Amino acid sequence: ADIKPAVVYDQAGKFDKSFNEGVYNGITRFTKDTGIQVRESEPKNEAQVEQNLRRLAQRGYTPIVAVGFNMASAVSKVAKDFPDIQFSIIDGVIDQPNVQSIVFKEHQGSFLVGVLAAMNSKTDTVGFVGGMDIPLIRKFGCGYEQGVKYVTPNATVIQNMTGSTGAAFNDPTKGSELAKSQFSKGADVVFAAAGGTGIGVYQAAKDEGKLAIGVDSNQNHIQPGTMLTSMVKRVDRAAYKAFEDAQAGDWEPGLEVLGLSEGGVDWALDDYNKGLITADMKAKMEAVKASIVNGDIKVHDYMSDSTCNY
Amino acid sequence: MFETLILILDATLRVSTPLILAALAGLFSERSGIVDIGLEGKMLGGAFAAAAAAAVFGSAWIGLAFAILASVGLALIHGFACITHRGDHIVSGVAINTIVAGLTVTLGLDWFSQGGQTPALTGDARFTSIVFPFAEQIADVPVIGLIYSELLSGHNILVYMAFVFVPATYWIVFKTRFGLRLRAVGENPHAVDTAGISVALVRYRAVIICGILCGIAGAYLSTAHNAGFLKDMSAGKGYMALAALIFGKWRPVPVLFACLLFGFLDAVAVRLQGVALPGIGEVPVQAIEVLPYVLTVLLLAGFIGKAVGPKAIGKPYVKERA
Amino acid sequence: MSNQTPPYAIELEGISKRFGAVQANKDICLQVPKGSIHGIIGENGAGKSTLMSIIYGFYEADSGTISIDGEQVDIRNSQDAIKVGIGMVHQHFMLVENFTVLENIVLGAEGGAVLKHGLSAAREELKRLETEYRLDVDVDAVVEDLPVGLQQRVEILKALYRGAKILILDEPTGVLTPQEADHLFRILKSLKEQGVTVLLITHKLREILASTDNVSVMRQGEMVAHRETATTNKDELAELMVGKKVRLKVTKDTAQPTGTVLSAKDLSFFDSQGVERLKKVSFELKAGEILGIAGVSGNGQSELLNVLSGIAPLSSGEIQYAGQTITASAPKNAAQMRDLKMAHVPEDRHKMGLVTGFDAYEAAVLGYQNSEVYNGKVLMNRKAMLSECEQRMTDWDVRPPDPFLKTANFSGGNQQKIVIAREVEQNPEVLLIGQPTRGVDIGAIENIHEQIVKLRDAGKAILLVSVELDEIMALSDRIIVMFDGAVVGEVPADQADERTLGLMMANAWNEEKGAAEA
Amino acid sequence: MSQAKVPVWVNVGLIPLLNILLAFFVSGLVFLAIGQNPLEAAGYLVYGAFGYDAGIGYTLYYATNLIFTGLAVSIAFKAGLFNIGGEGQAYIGGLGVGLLCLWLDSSMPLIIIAPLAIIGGAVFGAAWAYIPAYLQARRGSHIVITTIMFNFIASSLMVYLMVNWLKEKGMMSPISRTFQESAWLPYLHDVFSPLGLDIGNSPLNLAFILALLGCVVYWGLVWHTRWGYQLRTVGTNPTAARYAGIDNAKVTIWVMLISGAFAGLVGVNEIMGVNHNLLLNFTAGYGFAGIAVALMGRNHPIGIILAAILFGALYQGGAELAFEIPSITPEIVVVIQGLVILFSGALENMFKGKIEGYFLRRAAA
Ligand SMILES: Nc1ncnc2c1ncn2[C@@H]1O[C@H](COP(=O)(O)OP(=O)(O)OP(=O)(O)O)[C@@H](O)[C@H]1O
Ligand SMILES: Nc1ncnc2c1ncn2[C@@H]1O[C@H](COP(=O)(O)OP(=O)(O)OP(=O)(O)O)[C@@H](O)[C@H]1O
Ligand SMILES: [Mg+2]
Ligand SMILES: [Mg+2]
Repeated sequence: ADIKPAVVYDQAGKFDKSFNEGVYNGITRFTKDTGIQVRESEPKNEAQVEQNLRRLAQRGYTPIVAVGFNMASAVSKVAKDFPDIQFSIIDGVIDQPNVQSIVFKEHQGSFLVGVLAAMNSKTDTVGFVGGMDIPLIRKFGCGYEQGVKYVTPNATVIQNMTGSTGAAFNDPTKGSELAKSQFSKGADVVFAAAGGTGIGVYQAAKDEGKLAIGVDSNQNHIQPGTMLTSMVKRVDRAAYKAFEDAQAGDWEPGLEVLGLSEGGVDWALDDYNKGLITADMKAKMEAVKASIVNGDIKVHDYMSDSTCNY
Repeated sequence: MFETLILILDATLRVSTPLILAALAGLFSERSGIVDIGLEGKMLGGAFAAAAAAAVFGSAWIGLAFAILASVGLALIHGFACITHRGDHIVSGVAINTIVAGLTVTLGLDWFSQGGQTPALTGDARFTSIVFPFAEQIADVPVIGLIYSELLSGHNILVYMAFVFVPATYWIVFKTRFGLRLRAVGENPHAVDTAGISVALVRYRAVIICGILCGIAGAYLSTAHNAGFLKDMSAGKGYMALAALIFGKWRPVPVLFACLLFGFLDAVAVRLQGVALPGIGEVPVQAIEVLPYVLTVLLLAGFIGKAVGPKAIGKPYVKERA
Repeated sequence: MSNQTPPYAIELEGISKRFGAVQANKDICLQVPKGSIHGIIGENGAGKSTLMSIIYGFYEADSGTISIDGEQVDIRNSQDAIKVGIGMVHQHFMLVENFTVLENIVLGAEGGAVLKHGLSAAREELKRLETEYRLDVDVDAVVEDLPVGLQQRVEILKALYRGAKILILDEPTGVLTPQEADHLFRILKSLKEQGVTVLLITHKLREILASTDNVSVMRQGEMVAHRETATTNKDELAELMVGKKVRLKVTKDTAQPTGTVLSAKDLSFFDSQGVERLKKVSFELKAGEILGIAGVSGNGQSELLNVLSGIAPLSSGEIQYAGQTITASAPKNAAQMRDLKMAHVPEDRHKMGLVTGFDAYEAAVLGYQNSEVYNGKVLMNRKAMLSECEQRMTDWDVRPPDPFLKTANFSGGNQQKIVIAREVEQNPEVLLIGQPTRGVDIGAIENIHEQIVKLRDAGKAILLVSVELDEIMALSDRIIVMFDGAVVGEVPADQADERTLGLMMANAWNEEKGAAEA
Repeated sequence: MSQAKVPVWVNVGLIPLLNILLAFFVSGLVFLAIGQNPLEAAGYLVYGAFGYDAGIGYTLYYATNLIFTGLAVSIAFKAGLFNIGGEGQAYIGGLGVGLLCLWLDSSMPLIIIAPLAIIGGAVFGAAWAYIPAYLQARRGSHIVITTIMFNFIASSLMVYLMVNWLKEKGMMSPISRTFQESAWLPYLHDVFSPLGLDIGNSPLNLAFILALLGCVVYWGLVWHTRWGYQLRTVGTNPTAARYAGIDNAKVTIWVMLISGAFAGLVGVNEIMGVNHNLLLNFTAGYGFAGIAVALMGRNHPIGIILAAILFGALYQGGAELAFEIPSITPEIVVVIQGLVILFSGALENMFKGKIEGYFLRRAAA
């Protein structure tokens, strides 16, 4: 069927090198595959989020994908006023008959890259650089820590948050300083879950000959040779699927949780990092992945109880 | 312990560099009587121009040249407003900061379609570290080895430039004809005018030097310390540089130390994060983050008390009332 | 104006200059023979400084030409003026206060991009100039530490260092003691002997008569008369300046002082830099008298007024007034002093006495803004303010009598009337009054002096600070002289003469020592 | 003596108008530079801001914030102080509003919460301005620097509080729980609909009326009370103020308290009027924009209202523009704002001299 899809990015904008950009990649692919144009909108403040959602709904766009946890309240308000329009929200949960909530098991993906980090660390010390200090980012950190400890129980995981405002996702300078400080404390692999801040982390790793792990989209290409892998969160796929389902008439409201088994999160292996991954490592990763999928390994979700006790 | 200290100092140098450059920039401007709250914007504009040019031409030096051009251009706008048209210095600075914040992203988006960022820079498009001769060899000599190989060696050229600029600034401001006129024009422009020197010309020159230094600071941000331009990447450094300038009472060497202090706090904060301090426990991220700002306020209030700047600062030079 | 005589040092033709709505100079012509001292007089605002600034290239004239030694020159800025040999000592000194004397002198004539050589060369040259003209001053002293007299020498040296052949002095004696002024005139004479041409602006007719060769008179932007000094006299000059006959004397009866209303004991004041500006000043002020405070400006008179009126805090000592004892630990601020019926006409009406951005009716209540008369419960009582202001404007002949006119747009004399009316009409017990006639023309001076005497005759106490010895001597019943923050002597008015007061103002008995120090 | 005068309309009308036109002209060049048709863009901008009910609502909603911050900047200006801390004061003001709403929403009716929250916002905003004010008045610390620092500190403080204390359990982003409706300031469209008036759905709420009231208070305070008299004296001539027995330090502190209170009221509009929960970054640069509003408004309440509406229109029209032409980002609006500040603030004298000269000459002739 012919659909009029739209997407509303959150305030970080569609080129945040993080999930907004992932969504952007997803819809670009969708447009290429189907020829259907997707209406994009980039509000810059709270009021505009609601305003743009409302305007899109008024003009009959559906489904409307809202990107990011920040949009929850606006989506919930607008969805109430436009019961005939389909809304999909990524990274947020809203219980309404015309809203689809898509969330990810970031802890599982982080666990995976933690395992790989531990296997690559010669010092048994690894680092984690988070962006803004919010539960979502702690969730990454906590999953990562579990993965590391799974391989090397007595390993040290140095965790730092870049800051406490949205700017923390966009401060590569600080990212590079944090990474360098972690290196100086002995870390030799660093996982950055910090949006644009990560660029600085990867750069620092490159400059010091250490390893870094990317996040959200596959960032292996950014510093080939020192990017160990990336923890990919397939928001692109989520957006793509929402539109695809709508086109096929299969779109359904409700909660959609995308974990390892659904292909929602994963680790990235490509030409850029294949030189760093030995066959043993690859095998181990596959095994761990399988164990998580079949439930042999249970990864604790920080957000379930706001602690990292596992 | 010693090694940690060296590493923190090493980081201090890196973090202080843009502050030093910007604060010296401010020193020239403010010594001439022109308040410059637009250091931030000029740095940001410089950072963007540097990264954009470096990305296009593949050369960090060309990037630096463009950074200087852009920043001087902004400085001239400031001069045009404050010197030629006797505008309010702070308002002009705020305007420049606002324009640059929007324009860098707008142009970046139009030119590179990466959400206002420039492409990541690699190779010659970045300033890379300079390793001093024999740094490797003597790295293991106790104390000196570490200082030489870690602290002194291994920075990029702009860092060394910043530190060379401090004595250079001192010499220019206090030992040259231009410096004499610069100081005079910030204290009593009428005296300068009646001595047959054009007040506007001296101030324009000061503002241009300010632009050059801010441009270098900006280039450092995007092509040396980082590898590309990001929205709002100056992140308040211009304001911190201004605070350092006031601490240092508009004198090059004390200003240097103020910048180093801020840099040091930043470097320590990075390392203090998540560390449980004896007796205090783990300090919240926000508390550490806020430290330089609180300290600035405390120092301003207690330590240096009333900072008395150049006497004619911020006052437009009016010869004839219309 | 033919050119048969040897060329003039300066010849001006048709100089006009307008500032916004003010025509400061109008079609001015002037010829100054080489090697002469030429005086220029005129009321405040007549346009003298403007004219000199045009010659010096500080302002550009709207029209007209300037010739130096018979050759027309194009002076667009001070640099050009310096090049053709013009030097100027401005009414308000043009010195960088935190620079040394040497730095100030070489500014603009540094002799090279690097200071070092220029400075040492300048040091040599200055030594020569100092001895040649008896202009000694410590070249390494910081200017703000120097007394005004020496600062002025620095200005003169600055001009000479640049090789000035024509020297313009704009009211040079306003800040000098009579003795210092005498010294200045000796210097000018010796300059003249060296062939230097001097243009001298002053308000003091006495100085004109004593030291100039020719004199020109300006009035309201125009050059109204030229005289050979030898052929004219005080009365003629005064009349030329004002445009009508003037009386130069105050008429008053002898004072009938009664009890002491205010007594000051050992008042000391340290400024924010920690400099002692008042040194143990003591005096008594009686009802029904005018106590004059004489002194060169900058010797503590301003601080004394500030301390008495509560604007500045006492550092030590005590003031007895209206049954209150005011000390450093029990201070009273300006509002409280006003409540005790002490009124104050400040020395500088622009800086202190008025808010030039306010409408006249608002400026007319400054200091009394909290008074019940002008206030309702919440809002100010504009009607009362307006009607009172209108009344006063008629009573005091303020022109124009428009309460809504911005204070800035009144002329200096009318601004002063607004201030004095405000303070006097509060019917104070004590009136502190500083420089009551500074910047006021001769006609208005008369009126203000009458008012002050009237207040005295009504039994009020008046403390008068003025740098004009003539004014002090004409009005005061008793005269105190201040020097360097201290009271150096007291003279009854009838025994005061210019010479004694002048010597006291210069702290003459210490002059030898002081000179040695400098 | 007759005085040639420049007609009032030249100073308050013609010159600001020319400055704005110039700012827009240069903005047009920026549009051209990025390959957009400036006229088309202007069309969207104007339509978005004024073309339909809800658009106007949004414009006025933004204007509400800008009136508050404009008044804040302006009143400090009147006392010769440059309050760059409006951003932080608004932030903390919002915190005050939010805390009161969170505390009282289940136990009190709107009629009680609303005044308390308004006071709360004002008091919190004022408190945040107090420290820089105190330091300026008593220790001589430069208020521009300290208020800038306090913006940074406010933002860290808010994050700390939101993340550690105020965040709703289970919520991903640091936002508090949504208030109950008893703590919602009514939307104007809800107020008007019983009267049969449909003014379109927009976030415009009663805080707008509060802002207008603020302007009246400002006007009365500054020009018609002795307090305002003292404040203006301090602002135009501090020496005269000391002469008049006015305690400069006290006035400095008071005026900054009021300035902070005005800024704090942004919180009423944002937190109580629109978001209905406490969140981060709701100040979104209004504090800085207030500088431009105050300047353009010539530090007069009427001017501030007009300037705030102009800037509100830029925000709203700009959003519309960015929505309709996706290749235009909202950042371009920031550029336009900056240009307006430049031309009508920093370069306000560019034409002034020439134009005034022209009228003076005409009047003199
Ligand atoms: N820079 C200026 N801008 C505007 N108007 C000025 C300026 N300087 C002087 N004026 C005006 O020009 C007129 C002449 O002033 P000028 O200073 O030349 O007078 P003056 O004769 O030197 O007076 P005084 O005896 O007080 O020094 C006055 O009305 C004054 O207000
Ligand atoms: N700073 C100023 N701003 C605006 N107008 C001014 C200013 N100074 C002077 N004027 C105007 O210029 C005119 C001349 O002023 P000036 O002070 O020179 O008067 P004056 O001739 O000296 O009168 P008086 O003898 O009363 O002092 C005044 O009427 C006043 O309106
Ligand atoms: Mg004069
Ligand atoms: Mg006058």
